[in-house]
Amino acid sequence: AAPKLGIVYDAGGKFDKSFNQSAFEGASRFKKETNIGFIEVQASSDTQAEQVLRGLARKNLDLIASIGFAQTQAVAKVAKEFPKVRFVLIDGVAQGANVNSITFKEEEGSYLVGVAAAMASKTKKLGFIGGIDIPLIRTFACGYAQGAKAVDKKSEVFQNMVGTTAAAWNDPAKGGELARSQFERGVDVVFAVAGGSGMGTLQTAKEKGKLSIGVDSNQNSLYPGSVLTSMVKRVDNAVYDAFMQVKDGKWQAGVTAKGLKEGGVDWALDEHNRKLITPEIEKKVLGVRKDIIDGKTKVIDYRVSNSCPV
Amino acid sequence: MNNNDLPRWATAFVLPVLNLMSALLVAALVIHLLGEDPVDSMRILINSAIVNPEGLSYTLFYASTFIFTGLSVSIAMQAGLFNIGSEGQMYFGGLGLTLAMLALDASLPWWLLIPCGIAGAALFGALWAFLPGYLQAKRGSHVVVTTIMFNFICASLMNFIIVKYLIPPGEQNTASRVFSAAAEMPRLNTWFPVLGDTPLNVSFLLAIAALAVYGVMVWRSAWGYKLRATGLNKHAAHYAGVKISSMIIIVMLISGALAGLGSVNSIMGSTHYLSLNFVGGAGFVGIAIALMGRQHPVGIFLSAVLFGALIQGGFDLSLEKPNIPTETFIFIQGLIILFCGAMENFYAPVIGKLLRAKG
Amino acid sequence: MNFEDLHLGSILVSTVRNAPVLIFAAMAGLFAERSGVIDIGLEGKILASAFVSAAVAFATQNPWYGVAAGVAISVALATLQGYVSITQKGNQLVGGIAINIAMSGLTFVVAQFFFQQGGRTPDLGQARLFDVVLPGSAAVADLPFIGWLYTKLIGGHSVLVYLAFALVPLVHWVLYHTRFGLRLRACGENPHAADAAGVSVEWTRYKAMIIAGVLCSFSGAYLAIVQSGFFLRDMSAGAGYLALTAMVFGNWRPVYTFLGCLMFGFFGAVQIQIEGVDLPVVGRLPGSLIQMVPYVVTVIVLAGLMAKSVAPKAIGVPFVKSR
Amino acid sequence: MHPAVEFRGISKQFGAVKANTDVSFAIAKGAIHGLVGENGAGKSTLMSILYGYYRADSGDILLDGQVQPIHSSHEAIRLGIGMVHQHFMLVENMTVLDNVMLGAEGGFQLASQRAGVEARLREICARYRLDVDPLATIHDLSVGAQQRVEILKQIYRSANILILDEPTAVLTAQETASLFEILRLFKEQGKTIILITHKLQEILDITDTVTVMRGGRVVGAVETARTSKEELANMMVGRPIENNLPRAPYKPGAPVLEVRDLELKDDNGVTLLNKLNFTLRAGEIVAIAGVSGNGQSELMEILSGMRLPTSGQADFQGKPLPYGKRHDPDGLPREFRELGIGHVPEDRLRDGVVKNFSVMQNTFFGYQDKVKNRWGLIDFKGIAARCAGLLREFDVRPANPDLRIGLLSGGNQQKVVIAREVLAGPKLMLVGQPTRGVDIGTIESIHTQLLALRDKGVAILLVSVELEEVRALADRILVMCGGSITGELKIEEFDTTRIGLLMGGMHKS
Ligand SMILES: Nc1ncnc2c1ncn2[C@@H]1O[C@H](COP(=O)(O)OP(=O)(O)OP(=O)(O)O)[C@@H](O)[C@H]1O
Ligand SMILES: Nc1ncnc2c1ncn2[C@@H]1O[C@H](COP(=O)(O)OP(=O)(O)OP(=O)(O)O)[C@@H](O)[C@H]1O
Ligand SMILES: [Mg+2]
Ligand SMILES: [Mg+2]
Repeated sequence: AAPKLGIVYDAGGKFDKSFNQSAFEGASRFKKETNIGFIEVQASSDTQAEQVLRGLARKNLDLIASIGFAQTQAVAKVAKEFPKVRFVLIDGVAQGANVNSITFKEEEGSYLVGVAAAMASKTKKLGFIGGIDIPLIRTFACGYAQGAKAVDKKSEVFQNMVGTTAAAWNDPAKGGELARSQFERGVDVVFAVAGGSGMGTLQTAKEKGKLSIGVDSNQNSLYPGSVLTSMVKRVDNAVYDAFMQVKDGKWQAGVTAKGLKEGGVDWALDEHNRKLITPEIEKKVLGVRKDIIDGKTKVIDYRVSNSCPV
Repeated sequence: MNNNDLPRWATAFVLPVLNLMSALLVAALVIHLLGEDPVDSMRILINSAIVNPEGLSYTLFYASTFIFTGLSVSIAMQAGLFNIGSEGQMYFGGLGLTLAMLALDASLPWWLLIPCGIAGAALFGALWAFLPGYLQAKRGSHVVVTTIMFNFICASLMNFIIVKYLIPPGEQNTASRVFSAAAEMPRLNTWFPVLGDTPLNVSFLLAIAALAVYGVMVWRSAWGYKLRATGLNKHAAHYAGVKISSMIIIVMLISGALAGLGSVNSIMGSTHYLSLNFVGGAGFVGIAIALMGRQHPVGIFLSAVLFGALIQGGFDLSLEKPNIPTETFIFIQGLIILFCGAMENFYAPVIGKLLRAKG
Repeated sequence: MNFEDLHLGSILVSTVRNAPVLIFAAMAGLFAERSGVIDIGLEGKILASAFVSAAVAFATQNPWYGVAAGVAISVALATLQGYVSITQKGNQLVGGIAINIAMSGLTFVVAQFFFQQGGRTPDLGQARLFDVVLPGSAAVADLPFIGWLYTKLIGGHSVLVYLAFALVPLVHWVLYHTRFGLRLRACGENPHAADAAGVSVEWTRYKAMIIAGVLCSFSGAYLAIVQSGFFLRDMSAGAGYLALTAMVFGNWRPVYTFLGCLMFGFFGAVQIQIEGVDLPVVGRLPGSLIQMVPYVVTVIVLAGLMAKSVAPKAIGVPFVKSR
Repeated sequence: MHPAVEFRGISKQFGAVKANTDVSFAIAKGAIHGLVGENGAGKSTLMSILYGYYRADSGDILLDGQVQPIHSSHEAIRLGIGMVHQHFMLVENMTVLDNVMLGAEGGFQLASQRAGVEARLREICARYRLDVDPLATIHDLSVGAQQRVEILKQIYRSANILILDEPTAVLTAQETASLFEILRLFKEQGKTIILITHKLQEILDITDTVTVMRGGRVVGAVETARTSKEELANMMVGRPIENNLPRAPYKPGAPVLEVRDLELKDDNGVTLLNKLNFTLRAGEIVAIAGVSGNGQSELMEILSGMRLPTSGQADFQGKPLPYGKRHDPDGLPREFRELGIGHVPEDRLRDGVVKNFSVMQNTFFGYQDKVKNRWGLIDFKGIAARCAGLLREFDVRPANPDLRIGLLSGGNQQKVVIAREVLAGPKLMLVGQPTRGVDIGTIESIHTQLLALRDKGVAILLVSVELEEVRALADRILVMCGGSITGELKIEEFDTTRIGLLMGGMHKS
């Protein structure tokens, strides 16, 4: 029989222009290919996450995908109560024999786009715009800066955060304003990791004739000719794979960290940014990519010691 | 037209029910336009928020927090102060509670630990309200402005504290560690298993007690009398010997403490850890609840339950009816506030006419 | 030393660019509140007009239709608020808050219904309002200071920015030097006196609400079709409340209110600039703490410098003919 | 010739209260017409109907023989009706000029008109000898001046029918006299004037005809020349009014209050009270006479603890009042009250009561900490029992303890305040303007209460601008002018002219 599947988004909701949306896309791809549907819910608070996980678990679902680190504790708790139900947790690590925790090596993907940015930049001044100042966002920033400095030690990275409340993910005006301010300080490539606010950043870059870098999904097509590349984080693949594995009976619990090697993160090169990526840049980025995959280049994860080397 | 002309039963029951119906009617229209069956939707909504014991239990769980934030806004309003800062005060109260837990949860038994958490929440909530209160009393700085500012400041500060100090090493989640089991507020389902596996806990009883204390203090005590006099006529209050500036500071401290207590339900009663943005707008909902409930204990209780029911029912409904996004219920909340809170007398002329025609 | 290095230039330009959202909304609030109606519903009106402006601009591919539609929805909401506060004599705070909450939900639901992009409207592309290039910009662009002043600070903004700045003297004039303004202020201070002088309090307040609706809509339009180029759920991000703060801060007077708006804009820009910079004495402040700069400054200014703010006396009280 | 105004069968009901019942009478053109009656008789209601503020349930108003449906003040103004309300209808934070222009602006643009209007106002002021600065802000003006602004407004609008609702309640004798001068000027110009007042002497002084109302009905209409105070009083109250109330012989006891070098300066350093010295003994009423705004209010505020003096001291029963080293008077009134100082404030609506509290809740206002039961809560049972007696004893009408006090007439609100302060058993009683706006029947009962208090040995300090009242109550009189005491008289020496001179600041002892 077809497996019963569920997906629980966190407070950002499935249209957050970020990992929730990516998860939704992965699940949708699965549905399209297999014709197997899934239940989807948004949990707006941590309490609700527990409530909805338990509610779904009671329906004896085969797999519940929990999106976002905010559900970590809820997954850990409910997974213990329902050992027969399988859980996949995105972006967080929860213990349990029936839990597969998937994290991403955001630093690796960010490193790549940092390399690309530093090479594309004429001023060697790069911008980074994050949503809220939290370790996850810092990880992006840190990887990005490492990549940039690897290309040119003197390159500078300007960092700004949009805000400190949930509104920070939905404030494109501020996202755009931060970009403008960075441009005025000489920045010519900006990496936006700020959900909906990042849309304002990309838009402003386009308007000001500067380069931007998208995040999570491939945002190259939003402003072709202006989006240098995107740091894709394949939450969609993670969800898709998990659903597929359950369908095929190959699902396994555990903790997976998906980096470049595992196809969890990557940079995006397609027809929309083909013209921006010179052969030089492409060669360099691909080289670095290979080095990271081979373990020759180590990218430091901000979260390990809560500090960034550069 | 004045609703004083209507008998009490009409203003207390008929009008609110008509207003609620109107709001739901508009809501039904929107649900219909979204392509779902309004009648069926309402049935699901009511069933999962009120009828089903587990749903009701969740409704009351959400209501418990709202009662505290509603009380927080209400008590300040009694003194003529519009405290928009309950959001930040509850957030900061959560910090107080968490610090107490992190320090003590390994060493104290539950019956000492829980009071410590409650005290920490109240203390920090009050602390966060102190400065706006002080500035209003001594410097005349408008409390509306300062409390809005303090909400923003609190968000930044908490962001900083949580990220920098409270996240356990190696964790992704922007939250403190989980407290020990001793720090869990006893759940009501231990005594009433019918409530199911829900977080409804002793905080609900505390909320009810707070409502009662609030009612007695405001309307029966000399302090409440002075409080209301201050809110209604500052000149007269001064004449009557009220120390206006200490009254303002004290009432803001109480208001902040009440808001802080809202975090007890959310944290000790449910998640058992402090996370970023855990307040999630409960402080702002408190404003709506205080206004809709007319700063009256019964009114606050009913409004809080109504909002709790909307969250719980709406959540279940969006699960069953995928075409209805959760945001629809935010819209419906707005409608209910509009009809029941602001246009309370909309039907008074009609009812008045009907009554007169009859008798 | 190069002027641009100071970053002050960048801060000033950013201030000018950010202030209009607040200025429009604060001036809207000023009209409503000087007439005696508390307008805590600015946020909802901004959001609604931002959505409608963006949606209509996209559908018609003409930003001006978008602006017009934004005006229409905002005026409709203001009228509803007026009906609740003036005719129904309901609680004005409740009415405003209801509108804020309802619009936060409704704009998402409708945007999602029509565009299926998660509560976002499609990108406006060419249907945005673009920046005005002042005549002669090219000629002076390279001059030191003057070039910056003319092309960046004064020039190079959207029409709505100029409208916002022009609005301040206009509002001042209307409020203090016209018949309507006199009546408006009288209704906000002592509606009984206005009524006894033969002024229709209700009608004056309705007019004030309608003007508030119009002005507020520009705030939303500016957000959506100038600054962002699309609508996004909850994109007003508290601008309505900040505008209200600026107004209280400015003692319900147009010029001071305007200064309050500039102050928010200015310290917002300062905050952007000092993020990640090593400051004297304190060193490098963490980003999350820097976010509080504008708010801390406001509290300090309010507590330290300002005299007591005096609200219009009759504010929030429905006009009922009896004592 | 048609009468200027004619009421035909006007009735108006508020809820269950019949404010006006079948009121009919006419007022001739060019006449000054008096309208008298007890508090709550329906005078203001009737005038509000004429001015379009309320609409009558039935009946017609005829102006110049024409039935005129007056739906709004706007329309009344258009028909040439002007009204000076009992409570001033002025916007406090605006200038006189703007207040006059409000509703009578010449066009959309004001800036260009202001100069012209200002010139006209100056001209009017000169002609009618009104002392008003058009550019002054209202809240800086004394009550008398605000009253003149109201008059100015009506002259500017050239009202033909002028309604004055208790205009003299807050005026001094001189101010009243000059108001009457203006009214006579109006009359000469053929304007019709309706004057409501509780002071029967004024009716006799200035009106041509009088209508008396009681319980919403017209109970009498007479020509002024053919009537007397006694007859009018009798018609109003339904019984004769006693003018000379009985009092025990003057036997002052020990000093209760000794004021020494009391001084008050405002924030700008302007002297408001100038080294006051006086003594008040048990069992005497000392009245402070003077034009309002000469420091009486400030003195009362200081003695009741609502305000701190700049220097000097006041001894109460031999001990200095605790002004101490305070920075603000927060909470001080309570300490004073506990010492035994009662205070009937001048502005009862601002200070004396909370309008939204019930009558009963206002009966212990200021004494809230003394009415606790053993649980520490307010003892509502005991209060209710006490309240019923109080309402009866002080004849508060309606004697409904649960009514919002704001709904009571001013006179009845005043009775509640006086009852509250009297029953607290003070040793010193500060009384400010106790009968402002109160009808003659009520005045009689308030005066009786105050005298009884004196006879019980309480020291009473009375501030009143009514010389009649001063004469009726005082044992000794202090006259204040410009913050100084300009003279002292015994009651036997009472002499209106001399007091008038002292009030004007002429030292002549
Ligand atoms: N707005 C109102 N609502 C309800 N009842 C009212 C209202 N105004 C007046 N009344 C009633 O009408 C009666 C007449 O009141 P009105 O103000 O006309 O008296 P008045 O003769 O002017 O008294 P006073 O001498 O105190 O000014 C009052 O007894 C009162 O009960
Ligand atoms: N809103 C109201 N509802 C009911 N009765 C009212 C209302 N307003 C006034 N009244 C009544 O009108 C009468 C006169 O009221 P008014 O305010 O004119 O008092 P007043 O005696 O003239 O007091 P003062 O002149 O000192 O203000 C009172 O009997 C009072 O009960
Ligand atoms: Mg009257
Ligand atoms: Mg009166």
